[in-house]
Amino acid sequence: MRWAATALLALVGFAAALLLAGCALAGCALAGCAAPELAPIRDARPTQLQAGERMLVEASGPLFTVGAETRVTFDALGVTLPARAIAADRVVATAPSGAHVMGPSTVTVTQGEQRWTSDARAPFDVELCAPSLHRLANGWAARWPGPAWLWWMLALVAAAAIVAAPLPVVAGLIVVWERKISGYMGSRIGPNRVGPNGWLQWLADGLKLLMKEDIVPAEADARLFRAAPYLAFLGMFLTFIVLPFSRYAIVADLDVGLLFLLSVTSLVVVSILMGGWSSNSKWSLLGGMRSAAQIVSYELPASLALLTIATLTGSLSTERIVAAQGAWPWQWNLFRDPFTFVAFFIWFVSALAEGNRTPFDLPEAESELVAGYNTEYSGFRFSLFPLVEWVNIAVIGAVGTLLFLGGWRVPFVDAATLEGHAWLDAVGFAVFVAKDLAIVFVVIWIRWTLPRFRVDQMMNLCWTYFIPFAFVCFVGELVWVWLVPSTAAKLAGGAMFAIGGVGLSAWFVSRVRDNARRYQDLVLNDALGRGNT
Amino acid sequence: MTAAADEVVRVRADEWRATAERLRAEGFDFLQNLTAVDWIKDERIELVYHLWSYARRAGCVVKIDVPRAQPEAPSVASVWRAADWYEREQFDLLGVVFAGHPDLRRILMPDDWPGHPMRKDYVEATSYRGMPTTRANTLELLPIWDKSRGETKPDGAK
Amino acid sequence: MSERPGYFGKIAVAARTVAEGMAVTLAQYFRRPTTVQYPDRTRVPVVDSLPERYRGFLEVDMDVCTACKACERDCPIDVIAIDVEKRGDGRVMTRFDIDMGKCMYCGICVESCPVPAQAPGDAEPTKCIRMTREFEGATGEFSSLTFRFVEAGAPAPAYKHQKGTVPATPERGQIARAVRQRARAANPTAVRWSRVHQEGGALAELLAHDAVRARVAELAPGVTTELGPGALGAVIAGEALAKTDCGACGWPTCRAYAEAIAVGKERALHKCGPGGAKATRDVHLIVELARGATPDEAAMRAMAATLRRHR
Amino acid sequence: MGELILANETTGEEMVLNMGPQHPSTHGVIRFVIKTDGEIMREAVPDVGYLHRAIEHIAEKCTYEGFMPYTDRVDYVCAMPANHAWALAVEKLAGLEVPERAEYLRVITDELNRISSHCVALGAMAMDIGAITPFTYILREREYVNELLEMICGARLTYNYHRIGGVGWDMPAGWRDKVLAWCDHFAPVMDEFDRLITNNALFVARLANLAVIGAAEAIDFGLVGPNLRASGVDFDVRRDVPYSIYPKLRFEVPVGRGIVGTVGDAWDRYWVRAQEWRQSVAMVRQCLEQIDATEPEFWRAPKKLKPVGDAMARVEAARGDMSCYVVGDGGANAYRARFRTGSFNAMAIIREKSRGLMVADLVALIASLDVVAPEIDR
Repeated sequence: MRWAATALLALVGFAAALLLAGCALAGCALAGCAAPELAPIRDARPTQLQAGERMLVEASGPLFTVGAETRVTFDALGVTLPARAIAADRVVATAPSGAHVMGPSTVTVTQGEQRWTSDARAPFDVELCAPSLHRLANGWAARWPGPAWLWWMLALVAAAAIVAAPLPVVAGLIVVWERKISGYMGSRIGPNRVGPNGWLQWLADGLKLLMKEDIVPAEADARLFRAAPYLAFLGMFLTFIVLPFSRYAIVADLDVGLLFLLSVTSLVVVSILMGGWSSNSKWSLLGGMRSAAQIVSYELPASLALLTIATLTGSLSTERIVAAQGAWPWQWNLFRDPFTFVAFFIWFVSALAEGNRTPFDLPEAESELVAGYNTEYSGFRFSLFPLVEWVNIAVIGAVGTLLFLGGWRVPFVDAATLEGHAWLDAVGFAVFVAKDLAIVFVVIWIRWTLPRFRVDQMMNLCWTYFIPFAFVCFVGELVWVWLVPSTAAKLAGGAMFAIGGVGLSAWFVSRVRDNARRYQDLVLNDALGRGNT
Repeated sequence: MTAAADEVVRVRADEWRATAERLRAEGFDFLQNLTAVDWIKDERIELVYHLWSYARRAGCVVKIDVPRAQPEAPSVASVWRAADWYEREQFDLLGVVFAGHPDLRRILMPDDWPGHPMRKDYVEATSYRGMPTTRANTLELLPIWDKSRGETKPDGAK
Repeated sequence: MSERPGYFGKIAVAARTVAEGMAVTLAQYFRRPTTVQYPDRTRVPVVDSLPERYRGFLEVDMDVCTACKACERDCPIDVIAIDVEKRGDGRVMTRFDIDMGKCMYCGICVESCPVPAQAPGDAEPTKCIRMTREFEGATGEFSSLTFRFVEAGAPAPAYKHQKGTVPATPERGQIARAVRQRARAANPTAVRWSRVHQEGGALAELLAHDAVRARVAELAPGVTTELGPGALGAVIAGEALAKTDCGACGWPTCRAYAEAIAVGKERALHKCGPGGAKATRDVHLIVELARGATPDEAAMRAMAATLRRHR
Repeated sequence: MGELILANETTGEEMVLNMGPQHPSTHGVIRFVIKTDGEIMREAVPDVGYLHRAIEHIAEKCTYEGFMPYTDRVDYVCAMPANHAWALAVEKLAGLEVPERAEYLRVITDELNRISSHCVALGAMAMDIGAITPFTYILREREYVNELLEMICGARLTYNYHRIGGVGWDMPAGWRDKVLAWCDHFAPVMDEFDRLITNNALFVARLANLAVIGAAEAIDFGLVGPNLRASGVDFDVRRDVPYSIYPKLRFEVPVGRGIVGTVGDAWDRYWVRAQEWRQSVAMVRQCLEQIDATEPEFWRAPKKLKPVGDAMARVEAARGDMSCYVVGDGGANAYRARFRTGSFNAMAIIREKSRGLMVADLVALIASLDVVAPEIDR
């Protein structure tokens, strides 16, 4: 009973922490909402101006009259630039000669005798993150003393906390789900004792690993050894910034979303290599080397597949990619045209390779390298590596959903109705999570079916099969977007959905039913009762 | 029930290598088994080679006697590759030295194990490198514990 | 598949076989799992679900045992020990032990037993010594796996078996369960263990301060710092050890062990098996007193050492 | 092995890896000293003897009947043929006759045990290549076989069922129908296993053309059983050196054909076993049909066994020709007993075949040869 008591205590503690964080943030958000109305000039970018460059000044409302003669002056520097109002709330100023450097000064726009200035305490030299967070930080900066950047930092940390808090829980739930799926696929049951039907097993494992001794091998390179897991966690955590879970639930809609995504996942490679090398064991070294070769070489086909989608949508921002897709399956990128259909499979398999998932789990191949790079780890430091791996599966699901399966788009709901009814956003979030979990199920399902590649076969597959096909898809996509008119594209989308989607899955369901029909269950000694009696 | 008793060939130790090559040429390409039997009473170790020919589906048994004090026989590892490990095992267990063997080392026992275990006059050491190789037999210890616990009978039963 | 697939052929084969494999695993996903949730969620206790010929723990029905020692003779690894004595006109078994920890459950003893027996609820007749369906015997101490079918004080008379009759015996498993319970309770270490945890147990009583002080008072006059190793050895052997010369400590006799302690060759002072906690405590007391420690100091150190060794 | 490592002292690029004796995929307590250059192995030197229990030495201490339980421990994955070998050898030595019904029961239990041994072999091979689910499927099927054998002789692994002169027990009531029901159940499972793993492209890619062993080389190294037949040698002790009632049964002997790679590669060794257990199921069915015609006597126990002379009996176990050479000098104990097992020679060839392979291939090679530690060290 002692053990169950500690688990209960930990659960209550965790829930309380979450609740506390939630209340604190809700309090701040409420305080933030009552911020004073915004300064007329909202934003002026870019901040450093060279000769001939143009600067965009945005107002917080439709203030300017197009065509009127306008001038933009930097009050602190005393410089005035001729400008042109291109829209009711936008003015473009051009720097005639010499390099103008804009420091932290306010900007005033004068048209005729009207003058509008920007708010001194709201530095807008960087487009921070989602507008709601942006306004929240502004509100704090306006109401309380202290430099504006401090409140920006606080807002960022709060956003990070919101995103990081559920990560261990998400990873834990996926671990338990995987163990249950692998159970039923291996004619076993999987965890069913801790918590309701086994769903609290992750908490028990987490606690156990917390209590286990954290050993650093004697001749290990101690600093690298200790730093490796945290680097991997950082790499995995950063990817959550650009993932659009729903219309509003996105931390920062970076214009270079996909690029950021790809570059951040390579941090995991560095950490695995550090872990493998610093454990000072030959087996770990082999594991580390294998994973470096694997992830680096599969980065290429993965990024090419992403580029195919980027060319289709015309932008790298995850927000726009989701916006460009419709809600119905035939409007998804997956069935948009044959090239994206192939690109999906290339991306999916490369993502498996980058996540060290079977059939590419060479770095921690049980039968050869015992546990590969994380053989020497134990205790809490060890628990970070599996946590990163299972969060990575969730990220694979999320990226797959937003790129190929139409992200959070809900049928019958377009952008306008979404503005009006905010609760529809939650439905979008649910749709996103459902598609994400579908991909996660496939990832887990593959692990419990396929054997493992050998190192040279894995490399050969990448360089002779995946990269050529990825290039073909990329170039094909360029030609497709350039040549095929939009009506024909829609028809192709429908056809692709019919053949690829419905046709393939119908064949597959018939194979599954055939397997189920042939197997005759046998019971020799049913006195004990099988399965979940 | 089984095939006709295979014909037994007795060979002297020094001419064994030539006989082996002749038998190999005749078609006995499979060295099925090599056993060394320690006849301690008449001071000899008998090497029994079982050969088999896949082509003729027939077997042949070769028996060689070597003196027990200093057992020495020519190695046939060059004729049949299977003999390599067989001879190492018989060397390990009965101390039969096979001249010309590529790598005559112990195969089953640890390298520095004293004596050859399958010899009839082998006495097992009670410990190896300080580790006891025998375990107290509970059946013998129990009477002693009964006597010594005589006075503190369990649950007070005097 | 006889011809080798080309570049695109390989892709097609790979896709098809991977899909086939995944179809199999998904089909299995919806079937009933075969796990039996032993030990707590089974419909019937596992022992009842085992087939009749299951070879679990041995049991001997002492009422029909003719003390012919056939089983002891035929057992390949001699795990059966029977002591027979003559009592008046008949023969009596004072000891019938089977070391189930060493037994390999081969059933040769059952085949060699001459006395047939019919247990209720069994389709096939069995013997006086037979295997039951009991198998749960996990214990902390190896010696508690020795089943003792003859009680300490009640020797069993040998049964006279008339040829051709099949005596009745109780249901298979009852005797085994009872004997296993007794074995767990009565084995030396279980006694030590239960003692330490029971109020007023022997070990606890041994280590109670006043008992130690009384013992120190007994030993103190005989033990002085001027004692030579020989004399000290004699005191240790005489006062502390169990004097059984059983060799459990690795020394041939108690005197040799005591001499070795006195001379300092033997560092470990707790190796007297039969003596147990009492011997360890007394040896420590004598050695500490011989080194000139005050009675209280010697008592404390001896208690600490004994507690550490016999926890 | 100490001086061996010193001899392999690394100079520059190569490193010495110590795989075993406690390693997930060495199928028991075996150790390999691997000299590798990164992934490619120069050589993998096996070091055996960790599981040596001196079974042949014990045979000299036990009576002929008392030694039978020890033969289970020679190869605990496939114990019945070992019982059979010892029973046959002593019967041949002492010239005993065995009732026909006992021979049928022996063959039925041998073939059932061969199927459960192949279950372990094929399942472990799939798991060493990385597919974990086939192993759990096949262990579920093996559980049925264990239950059947438990009903007839009371034990699941170390059966001690055969006796000198017959078998320990006759079939319990209703056992025959349960075995037939199991045979009907097992047929589709074998096909499902082929669909799941045998023809899987990754599995084939990992095993095709891996460690190809030619026919002459296999014979020279003394390989037997499935390893030998995979190299194209059409030899099976049950058919070519007939014993027991195998002449009365109709069965084919699968021989490697190099379907996906060349003849004698690792996939062929897998494929031969995957065909062999189909033949075993067919044989069990034939035996169960023919056994009713025999009279109910199943054991003619010899009175006092004090044979003189020597005898060799060959039995086709799951890992090939397990033969037992026993010498009797008139005493109640065997004067000398020698068990020749398949894994011993299979392990000898690994050093030769491992040159130039990758570490992952060594694991696949060991699994394909179906080497089991107790058989090597005895």
